Amino acid sequence: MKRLEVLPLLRRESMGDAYHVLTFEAAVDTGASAGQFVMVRGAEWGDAPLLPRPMSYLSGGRTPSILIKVVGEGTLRMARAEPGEPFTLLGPLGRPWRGAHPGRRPVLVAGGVGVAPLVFLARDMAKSGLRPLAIYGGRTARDLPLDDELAESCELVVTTEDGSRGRRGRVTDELLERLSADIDVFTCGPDRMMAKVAELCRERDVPCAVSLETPMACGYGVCLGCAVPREEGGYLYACVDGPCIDARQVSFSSDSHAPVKGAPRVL
Amino acid sequence: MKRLEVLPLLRRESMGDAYHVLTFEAAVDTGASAGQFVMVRGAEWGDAPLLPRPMSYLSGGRTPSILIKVVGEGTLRMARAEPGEPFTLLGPLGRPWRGAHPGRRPVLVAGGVGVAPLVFLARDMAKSGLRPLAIYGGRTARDLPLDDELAESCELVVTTEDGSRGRRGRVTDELLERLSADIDVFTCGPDRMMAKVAELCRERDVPCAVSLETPMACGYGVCLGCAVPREEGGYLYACVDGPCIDARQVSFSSDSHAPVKGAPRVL
Amino acid sequence: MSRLQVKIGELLLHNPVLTASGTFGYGLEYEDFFDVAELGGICTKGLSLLPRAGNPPERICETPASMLNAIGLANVGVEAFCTDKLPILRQRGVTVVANIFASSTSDFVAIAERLEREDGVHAIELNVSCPNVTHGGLEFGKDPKLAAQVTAAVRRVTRRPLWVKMSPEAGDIVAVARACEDEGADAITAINTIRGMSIDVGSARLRLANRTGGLSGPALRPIALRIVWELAAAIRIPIIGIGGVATARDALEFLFAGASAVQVGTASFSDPLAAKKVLTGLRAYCEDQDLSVADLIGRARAT
Amino acid sequence: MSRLQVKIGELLLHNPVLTASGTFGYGLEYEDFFDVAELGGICTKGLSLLPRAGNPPERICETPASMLNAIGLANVGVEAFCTDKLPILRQRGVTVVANIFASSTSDFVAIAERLEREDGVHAIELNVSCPNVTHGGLEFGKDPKLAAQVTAAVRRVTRRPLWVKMSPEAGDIVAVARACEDEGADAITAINTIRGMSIDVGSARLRLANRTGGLSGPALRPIALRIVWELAAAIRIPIIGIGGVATARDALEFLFAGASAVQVGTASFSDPLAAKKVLTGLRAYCEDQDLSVADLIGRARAT
Ligand SMILES: Cc1cc2nc3c(=O)[nH]c(=O)nc-3n(C[C@H](O)[C@H](O)[C@H](O)COP(=O)(O)OP(=O)(O)OC[C@H]3O[C@@H](n4cnc5c(N)ncnc54)[C@H](O)[C@@H]3O)c2cc1C
Ligand SMILES: Cc1cc2nc3c(=O)[nH]c(=O)nc-3n(C[C@H](O)[C@H](O)[C@H](O)COP(=O)(O)OP(=O)(O)OC[C@H]3O[C@@H](n4cnc5c(N)ncnc54)[C@H](O)[C@@H]3O)c2cc1C
Ligand SMILES: Cc1cc2nc3c(=O)[nH]c(=O)nc-3n(C[C@H](O)[C@H](O)[C@H](O)COP(=O)(O)O)c2cc1C
Ligand SMILES: Cc1cc2nc3c(=O)[nH]c(=O)nc-3n(C[C@H](O)[C@H](O)[C@H](O)COP(=O)(O)O)c2cc1C
Ligand code: FES
Ligand code: FES
Repeated sequence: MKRLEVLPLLRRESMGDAYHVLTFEAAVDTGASAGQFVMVRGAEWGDAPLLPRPMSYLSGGRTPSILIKVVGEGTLRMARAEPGEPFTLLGPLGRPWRGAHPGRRPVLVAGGVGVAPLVFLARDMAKSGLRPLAIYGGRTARDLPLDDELAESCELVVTTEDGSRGRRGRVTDELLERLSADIDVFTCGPDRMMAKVAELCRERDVPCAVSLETPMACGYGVCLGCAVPREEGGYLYACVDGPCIDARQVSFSSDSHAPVKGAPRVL
Repeated sequence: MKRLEVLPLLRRESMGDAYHVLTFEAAVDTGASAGQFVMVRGAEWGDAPLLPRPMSYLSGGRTPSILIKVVGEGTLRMARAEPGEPFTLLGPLGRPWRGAHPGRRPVLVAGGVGVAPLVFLARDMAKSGLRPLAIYGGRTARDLPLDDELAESCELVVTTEDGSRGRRGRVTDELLERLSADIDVFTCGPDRMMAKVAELCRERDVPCAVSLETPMACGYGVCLGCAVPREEGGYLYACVDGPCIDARQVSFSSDSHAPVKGAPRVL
Repeated sequence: MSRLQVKIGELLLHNPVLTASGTFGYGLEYEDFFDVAELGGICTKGLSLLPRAGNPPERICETPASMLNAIGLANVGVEAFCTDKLPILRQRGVTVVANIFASSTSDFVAIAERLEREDGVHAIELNVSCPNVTHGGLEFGKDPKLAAQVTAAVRRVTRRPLWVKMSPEAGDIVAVARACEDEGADAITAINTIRGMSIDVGSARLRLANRTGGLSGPALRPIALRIVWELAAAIRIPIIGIGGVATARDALEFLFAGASAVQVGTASFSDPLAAKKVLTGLRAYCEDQDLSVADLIGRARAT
Repeated sequence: MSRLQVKIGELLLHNPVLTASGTFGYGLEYEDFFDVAELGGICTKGLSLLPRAGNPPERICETPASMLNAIGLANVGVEAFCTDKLPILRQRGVTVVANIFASSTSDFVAIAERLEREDGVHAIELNVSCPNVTHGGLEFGKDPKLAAQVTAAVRRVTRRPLWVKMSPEAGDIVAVARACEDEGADAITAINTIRGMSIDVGSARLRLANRTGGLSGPALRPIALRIVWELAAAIRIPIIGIGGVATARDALEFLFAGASAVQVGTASFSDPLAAKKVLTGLRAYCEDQDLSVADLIGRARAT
């Protein structure tokens, strides 16, 4: 059951300027599963930024944590928060990752900050004796904040676009090489990356779960702001039909008007 | 000359929940005189609160300080600021207190947070060998944040409305008793208090300088928001004609439409 | 009559705090948070004759102290509402205001007729002011004649309390409200959103696929409050104030300006308990001041 | 032509960043901060035929991401402007746009005629959209006929570039702008403030003595941007975008929507260097992208 709580920030760990892990102190277990998300807002933000920000759980339990990437005003404030600062957390929300298909090797394909729900998943898998392959990519070596955490529970392959770490190129290049009929893909990252991963999997008939990211106002199905085109027509709502969902349900192509999500801010 | 600077908060001293002294660290001397003010805004406030807040200097020099009373969102944020937090300061602005009239005993009449520019003035006077009388009033004993500072350089008389410290009653009761032809009055506090002080002084032909408080947007004469009715008709602008001004120039009575300034917030 | 009760025409609300259409779903999504029946009422997501899928994404974006939305009136349709949602609301004792929308007068009438067959719809709110659809929408709400025509037509098919929701984009909003009053509206809801736009500078593209979206949230409050003030001087039927209400303080602003009740909208996104907190704060205020809500209405007009 | 230059009709501005009327005094108060001649131009406080004292206090209050003002067009009058302020501005090489206001067409003409005798007035901006005065003001700006009439009358007495400033409260703002264009306006400034209200809940009194005031600041930006977008599709003369511009990013939003220049208003209160910073940021953007301002205008319309 989702709960609304005001929780103090327990600690903030920076990974360079852009990435921070925020850990909160809860009174009771959050009950969050890997893939679910939480709406986060500073309890003292006043009128702006107005809306809470959706963030995937990096971990649940009594000390839930999130990984944030600074892209705008809301994440900037989170990146400046000091321990003790109160935050309003509404969660757990949305659908978690589905279970792994027995007999298939789980492959986690992560882009940048999309790694958070996959670290949570990898840890769960490790507990149940699985050792997934993780393909983790970013623009540069600095865009791979949780590589160590992935390495703990996965076989890790890293890619960077500028070649500053691991293989030069994209996660999809790596995936293409490793694509075989007996894998089971879970992916989270920029829209275009997920679209490409989904396409590759579909071609080979490999099961693929994606975690949708879209602007959200409420997080629990009332604003209808988080629409994502559905493959069979109409719309899915990322907050209640997702964020974790079978890639074949999603139409990744029709998003022609919208700004490119995750594009770096110029100014 | 007024300067716009981003300065880190050096320290914040609380006097109960409502009153705080904020001290900033400047690179050069502020050049502020007693009675002048500074427009203060958190450098990271974003879009709201939007406008900087006018605050009298409690002290100038290299470590300028202000005394704030929490009345709304802006002062609340100031009251929560931690050392190191950057603030934008624009000052010194406005007209300082005039010089004391030779041969007259300075009497400083302060209400609540209005004490700040009078402490600055009292310290200056003490340096030049004067020992003013200070009449300092508040609703309760908790509304007299800088009594010790006044006591250092003045003969101090305290009043509270509930009798919890000093004389029960108002500063004007005390002033009435001490009113003699050879005093020289400087006053800052709630509008109604200043109006009453001004009236008493006028009746006895005692010189009286007031420090005007009114909402301000710019602080340097362009928005024309800080109008105060002028005794001879038309308007004064508190930020450039004041804040410190001869009480006889001000018409204290015609402010019938405006909300009562300094009225406590209900919710 | 309890302190908090308020009459909107013939309809007695147990308190003046409602939730705004489109910001509270069908009222069933808040179970985990509080008992929705405690509120004065809820306005449903705008209901159309047939289900609507809504606009393509992006549908929302944040703006200073506000947000833009171009949902495009995605909704389950009046039929599904009556069969799937209303029975549960009825059973829980929720006061339901059905917000309805159509692109023709005859469709407005058809929706109202369908609702007429159901118990548990306490009032109908005509949305003649939605900025996010190509047909109908704003056009009805900007023109006194069209607004009056829709009001009159729906009035003929229902005896239920009839509220008409104003667009702030009408050149003469007082004329629109008066025209609706003359045709038998029981209350005026003010206001719906104002159209705005936002551009992502990085990609030089519009943030919303629909190009424009309706502005809501605290930024709208001063405008909404001014309009409520103007309407309160011009019409005799009650006004429901709406626009940026997030706290009891905001609700009091609207009551003092002349509104008889308020609706909480966007604030529910920042805090699902917002409406409940507004109610709690209002109750505390009334008890503290030993006043009833009726005493508060129009209080700032006297001074 | 440098990257930043932009033509507003016949007038060549060395960059597209101006300051908004009423938020920058007469341009002389910023000496301590920066060289005002660096800007594309400044719009003076609204000038009337005779000096005006303005409205009683309170004149301003803060609202969410915005403020309300009801200054009531306090100003020194056109005569004092010409004798006391203009000579200094001229000497410093500042590009001056004289914002003028009157409650009758003949007074508008009289002010324009007085300015005609002076050098150093680079354009005239007709404020037909001030919400804070009892006579004239908003009435001119809401009605295409009246706006056209004032434009035509002033057009006859001056060959100077003539800008007309739009009110967002016009029911049909496109019609107003077109009417002004038809009568020979050289540019449209969009937008002036929208009327709002605020109530002090503690005392149950209106915050502003004038009751209502004009809403300005970031909260207005999405609305202003939408109006600029609409106008850019409907008129051929250039548009000056205004409303909540505080950073180069905001200025780019307006340029991308179709504005040829922007004015920085309320932002100067939060930061007296705001206009200068917008200019610096814009220059950096153009250099970085190797584009000129002309390339930016209407950029979001293509996609
Ligand atoms: C289910 C879900 C889980 C998410 N998990 C994480 C996470 O674990 N870590 C993390 O850093 N981010 C995550 N995001 C994205 C995060 O919500 C946005 O980055 C954040 O809301 C931006 O807020 P801001 O105020 O900093 O930026 P804004 O100023 O609001 O926007 C900056 C940029 O981010 C884009 N943006 C805004 N909201 C979203 C959004 N909801 N999703 C994607 N892009 C958006 C805008 O279009 C704009 O380009 C998640 C989003 C969703 C929907
Ligand atoms: C020259 C000058 C010097 C001042 N010096 C001090 C000082 O040394 N210490 C101090 O605590 N305060 C001082 N003030 C008052 C201070 O500026 C306000 O209390 C502050 O702006 C309120 O901001 P807020 O966001 O907390 O409250 P808001 O939410 O903005 O307003 C809360 C209440 O304060 C009133 N208010 C708002 N602005 C002002 C204002 N400028 N003056 C008076 N009342 C206002 C409002 O009407 C409202 O009732 C001074 C004001 C002026 C003009
Ligand atoms: C996401 C969203 C959807 C909305 N949908 C509707 C609707 O279906 N019908 C309607 O009359 N108003 C709709 N509105 C307008 C609100 O009911 C309300 O009038 C407006 O948001 C202003 O109030 P607020 O500032 O409290 O949100 C919607 C608003 C939002 C934010
Ligand atoms: C204090 C104040 C005074 C103003 N005075 C005038 C004026 O005299 N003439 C005018 O045309 N506009 C006036 N305006 C409107 C601004 O020029 C501008 O159109 C409006 O504030 C929106 O821009 P902003 O959000 O950048 O402030 C005034 C605005 C403010 C805040
Ligand atoms: S975020 Fe509101 S419906 Fe999905
Ligand atoms: S505060 Fe702007 S003119 Fe005085």
